[in-house]
Amino acid sequence: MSLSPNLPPDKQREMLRRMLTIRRFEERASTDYLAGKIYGVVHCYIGEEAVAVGVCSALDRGDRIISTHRGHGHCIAKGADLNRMMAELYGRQTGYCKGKGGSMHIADFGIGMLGANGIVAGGIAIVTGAGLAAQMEGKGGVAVSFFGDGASNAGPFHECLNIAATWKLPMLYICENNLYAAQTSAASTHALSDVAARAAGYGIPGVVVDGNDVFAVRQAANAAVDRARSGGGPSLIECKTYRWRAHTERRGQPDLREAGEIEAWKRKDPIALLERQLRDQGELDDAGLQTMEREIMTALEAAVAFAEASPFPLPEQATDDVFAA
Amino acid sequence: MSLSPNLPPDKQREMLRRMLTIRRFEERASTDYLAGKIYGVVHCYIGEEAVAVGVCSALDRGDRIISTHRGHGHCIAKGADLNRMMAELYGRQTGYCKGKGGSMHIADFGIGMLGANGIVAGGIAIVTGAGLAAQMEGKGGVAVSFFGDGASNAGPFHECLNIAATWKLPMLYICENNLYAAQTSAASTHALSDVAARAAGYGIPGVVVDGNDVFAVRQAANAAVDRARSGGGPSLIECKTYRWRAHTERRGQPDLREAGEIEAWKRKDPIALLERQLRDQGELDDAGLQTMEREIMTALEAAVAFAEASPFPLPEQATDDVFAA
Amino acid sequence: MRELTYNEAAVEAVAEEMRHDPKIFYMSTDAIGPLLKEFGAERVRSTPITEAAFTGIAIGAAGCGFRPIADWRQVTFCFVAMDQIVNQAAKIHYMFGGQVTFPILFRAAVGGGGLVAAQHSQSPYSMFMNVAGLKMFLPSTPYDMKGLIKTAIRDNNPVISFESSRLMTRKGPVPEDDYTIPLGKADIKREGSDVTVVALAWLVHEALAAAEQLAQEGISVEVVDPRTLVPLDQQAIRNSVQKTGRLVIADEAGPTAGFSAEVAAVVTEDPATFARLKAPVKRVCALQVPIPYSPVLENHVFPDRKRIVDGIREVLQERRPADAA
Amino acid sequence: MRELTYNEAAVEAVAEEMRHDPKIFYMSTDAIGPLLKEFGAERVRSTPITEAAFTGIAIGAAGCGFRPIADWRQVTFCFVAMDQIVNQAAKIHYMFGGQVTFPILFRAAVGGGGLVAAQHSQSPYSMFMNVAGLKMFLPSTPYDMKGLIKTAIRDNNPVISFESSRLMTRKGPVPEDDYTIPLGKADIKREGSDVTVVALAWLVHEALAAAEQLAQEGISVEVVDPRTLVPLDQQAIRNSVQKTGRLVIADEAGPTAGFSAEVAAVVTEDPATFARLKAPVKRVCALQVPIPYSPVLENHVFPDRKRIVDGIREVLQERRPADAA
Ligand SMILES: Cc1ncc(C[n+]2csc(CCOP(=O)(O)OP(=O)(O)O)c2C)c(N)n1
Ligand SMILES: Cc1ncc(C[n+]2csc(CCOP(=O)(O)OP(=O)(O)O)c2C)c(N)n1
Ligand SMILES: [Mg+2]
Ligand SMILES: [Mg+2]
Repeated sequence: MSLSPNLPPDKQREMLRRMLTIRRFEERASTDYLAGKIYGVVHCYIGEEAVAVGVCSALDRGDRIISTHRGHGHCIAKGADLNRMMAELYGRQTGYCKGKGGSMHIADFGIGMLGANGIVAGGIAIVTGAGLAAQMEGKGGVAVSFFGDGASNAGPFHECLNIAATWKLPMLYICENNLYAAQTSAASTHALSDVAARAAGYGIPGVVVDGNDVFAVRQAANAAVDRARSGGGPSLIECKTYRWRAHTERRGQPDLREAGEIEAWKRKDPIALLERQLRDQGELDDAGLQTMEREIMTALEAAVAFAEASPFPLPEQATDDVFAA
Repeated sequence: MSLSPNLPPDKQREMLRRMLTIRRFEERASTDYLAGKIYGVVHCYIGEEAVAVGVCSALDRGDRIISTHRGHGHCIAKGADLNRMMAELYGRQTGYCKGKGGSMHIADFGIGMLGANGIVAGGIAIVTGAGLAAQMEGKGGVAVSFFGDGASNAGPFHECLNIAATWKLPMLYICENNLYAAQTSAASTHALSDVAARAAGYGIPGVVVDGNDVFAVRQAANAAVDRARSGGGPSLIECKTYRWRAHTERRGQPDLREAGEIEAWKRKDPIALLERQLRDQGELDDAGLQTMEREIMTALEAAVAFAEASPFPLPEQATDDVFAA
Repeated sequence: MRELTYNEAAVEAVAEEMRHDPKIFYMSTDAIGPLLKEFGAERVRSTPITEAAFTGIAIGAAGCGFRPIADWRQVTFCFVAMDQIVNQAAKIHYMFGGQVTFPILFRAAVGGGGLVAAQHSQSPYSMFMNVAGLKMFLPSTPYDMKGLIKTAIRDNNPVISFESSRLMTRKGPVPEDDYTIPLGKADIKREGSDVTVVALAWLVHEALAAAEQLAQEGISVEVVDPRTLVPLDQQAIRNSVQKTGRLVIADEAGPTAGFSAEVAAVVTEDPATFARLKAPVKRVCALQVPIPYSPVLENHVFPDRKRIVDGIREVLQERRPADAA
Repeated sequence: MRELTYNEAAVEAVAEEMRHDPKIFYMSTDAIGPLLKEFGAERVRSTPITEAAFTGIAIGAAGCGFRPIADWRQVTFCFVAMDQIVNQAAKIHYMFGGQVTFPILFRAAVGGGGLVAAQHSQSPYSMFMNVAGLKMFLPSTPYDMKGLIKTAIRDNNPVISFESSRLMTRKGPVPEDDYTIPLGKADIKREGSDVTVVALAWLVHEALAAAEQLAQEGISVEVVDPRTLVPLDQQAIRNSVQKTGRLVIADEAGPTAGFSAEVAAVVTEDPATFARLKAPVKRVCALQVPIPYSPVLENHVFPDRKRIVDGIREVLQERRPADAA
């Protein structure tokens, strides 16, 4: 695992807390989904927590990110409110989207989270617009596009990397290469195994990092953020990682991946990795971890309680918000 | 200029003839357009003749190509009939498209010319389908996508290069980098000046050639064709060239390019270059050239006469061909 | 008779046609399990997530003699391919003067009911109806599905199979023998004399339920299922309205410029039908909003048997005044 | 009053708004000369040929507080951006529960008349009307153009300015002072009592010519120009038809699921209007074909004053029979 030079222990523990929060949040979301309290479709990020948390730890509050259909991790990493997230999953009025969006569309513009997006590669151009906005605002902000290995084959990836490189936009393009797009392996859809190799075509840095090593991710993100803030333009960072669960939480959904492969990646658990490092450094002990777990579970229970206590939208509210005033 | 090893003089002269035919055809098309006999919009290829002819000289009749909005050159290089081309420009029943297409949509599937296309980058995926067809047919055919520097920034370029590389399709992607997309310079829209650099992201060969040197183009195309026919997959060839005329023949259309730049490129005239080489090799003399010019002009006059003598479509034919039987 | 689900009927139709015609191959982002198993990865292709590219590839392969099937899955995913659909597939046969045919089957799931929100729930078929050069259908039963898909695969044009998400797992009788249903032929799903309900897909079943309920009050409802959207069986609709004098159109899409508007126009522009129309036309459609996530909201947006009953009562109350002239 | 062309009126409106609001910036594939000159390359951007990307960039920048204008030029070019338009721009405000606004002006030239064939001639506005969440208009005069564009730029939603290719150079009076025209308000371009013609753009002028001609025969034609397509001024249309009892709809688009179908439905589903409708509704539209190149064919496809006159005569002949009940 990468070292974490100059990173205060508090900050390191906060990273662990966020990663654990993502995991516990989604474990609960999955349970509640299967119990019929959450609807539609839920895509879990479990196993990939180090990517969102590592990148977002390098950002300021005013920086902006966009997510994918697999959005809970990015929301939590950027500091979203668990209550309003859970309420959205529960389809309630108090949810981030007033119950209109659900899991695939949670957004919090107040913290610079420009939304999960149900269309593969659908957010890449939008957040590139946030990068252009940051450049025009001239306050040193950056914008971050999270997207999958699957999305990296789609047109917008190419169009936007070229534009960002040409216009020197303060952008980070973070490819979460979890080796699969739904049931289809990246090996069967990518000419090369490294998406990062494509950066060369636009004259921008393209690096591959261990996406389960939160400090490695953070370090790569820090370098890219520095570059972006100082006018150097965009970077492409490919984080090799893996999702532990099936593509979606649908009951009976087959998972065509090999059990051995899944197990091998579980042994590279990004959370266990960070935990171990913090313990080795003497910055975390059993008691500290238990407290953290307890606090997270308390917050999560509170979020569920908030969601359950919140009213459903009124039917007539279906016609609100089609147009802004 | 590149040498032309093992290329019989007849074949070399035939290449010159095709290049000259393209130029004379378009000079006439431009004149007739300004005289109101040809309608809509006409994009001339003059100055870029070596690209279409160099590439097509490396192909067999059964190989397939697709073109852009600037399509006359590719048609003639692949062996299209001047009469039916001119009749199409004249909007006549006897035209390649029965008068339904015009300059931007000339196609001749019989000779493997899958059409000019009015949408920038619109043909790249279609001809990649022809590449897949060739692969499935298993007869060693190849397919060629011609497209501009402007098109190389569009999504389909990326999507198709990756698919072709992954599926090892027998494809040539020929970027005609004439430094401009309409009024906009490639320098202002491309992060790097070489489109060929993007090939590395897909693990395929990407080469830059002098697009005004027909033998250099041919040589690069030959290598790519060999590779494609033997199952090696696609190649990207970037031909640096220049269009002499404005983006379209529209009267009063401004040309924002510097006069000096245009003049410098005219001095690199691909036809003059080839002429000189053939003369130097003793394979062409004044008489031979005059004969060639005369034959071309005769064929062209015949094409115009054919077009003028051909009937316009009947109004009711506007409703034919919406659906095939 | 043996029963199949709506989805199974579609897959069976495809498989039967693939057995007979080696020119048929299938593309989608995740290969369809049973087809992959029977026909292998060459004929049943998992594509990268590039709906634009593989739609174009289908067009090109079709133009070279193949009969591709391109499955977009959710209809919302095909908007990234809209240029290839609207500018290429729909126009290419016409604008090339009918030189070659482009036999392609496109498949797309439409509608709501899954609580998957706006980016995964839409019924935009009228957007495609507006484009000249595309045929399309939307079956309401497994029987119609199989017969229409088989016809579409044998058709020499691009044909879109819109398929109702709500009906995917609904069962119905499907003969084992080879049968086809012609495009452009409506099916009277129930005969009646007081009012015509023209309904699509899931709403055919809701209309039948409404008819059953109203029958108990002595109201006789005719349910017309157009099945094909282009070409639309205008005559069957007009005949029914001429008989009943009253028209309700039930559609899971929003009304604006929708299928329902077209049916209203088809009926009211026809003098013979207009002459017999006793009451205003009534559209029973989804609300004109993006589809929201929360069940309370989604339910409120979509029409159902109750709203059809209300619509029928409304047109039964309205009486045409004596000629105002 | 001073006269401007339709196109000049649009550019003037944009320039005036840009002077007042520094948050407005402009993107198109070739920068608009006069705007570039006045506002510089940072606010008036030449983009790579990436309508999908720069549409998305507009959305993202809008969500971050800017007011972008994205000019697609020909409407056919925007189909490559259709995902960003339909799945993102139209839905994003709603599906995020109205968190922030997305003020964007899109511009697109529509229609035929230029003999530029199917890929450069289309009037697909009804495809966009069908999508909930987009406002749009289509002016018929320079005066309306300027007033509507200014309103649209100040609107907090995505608004599409459809602009008639045929009218670009047509002149008309345009006040120099700052005025706006509200979205959703039709304009009665000529009052009359025997028949209502609802017409769009160029066909407003054709309808006025038809009205003039018929006036000499004592036939009084009312010409209603909706101007805005969404929201549509249904009341103005219904009021006019209630007065005249007869309706012709003139549109340069094909009829199927078109604007004309929507108007027919709006009129015939309204009991008060239906009660006064004396004759079948008549759609005078383009033929339902891709637009052909040859002048003979193109002319035949489009409606004009003569066909409007014929349509008016037709609905004047038809008389509503006494109530058939
Ligand atoms: C344009 C489009 N095509 C297809 C889909 C269906 N789909 C949803 S997620 C997904 C796989 C995405 O893979 P990747 O980008 O690697 O992200 P991951 O799920 O692995 O995080 C697919 C095909 C979609 N949402 N959008
Ligand atoms: C999708 C799309 N956007 C814009 C246009 C308008 N357009 C036609 S040609 C052209 C420039 C194309 O440049 P390039 O690809 O370099 O080809 P060249 O004209 O230089 O041969 C543009 C912008 C179009 N036809 N299609
Ligand atoms: Mg993935
Ligand atoms: Mg160019």
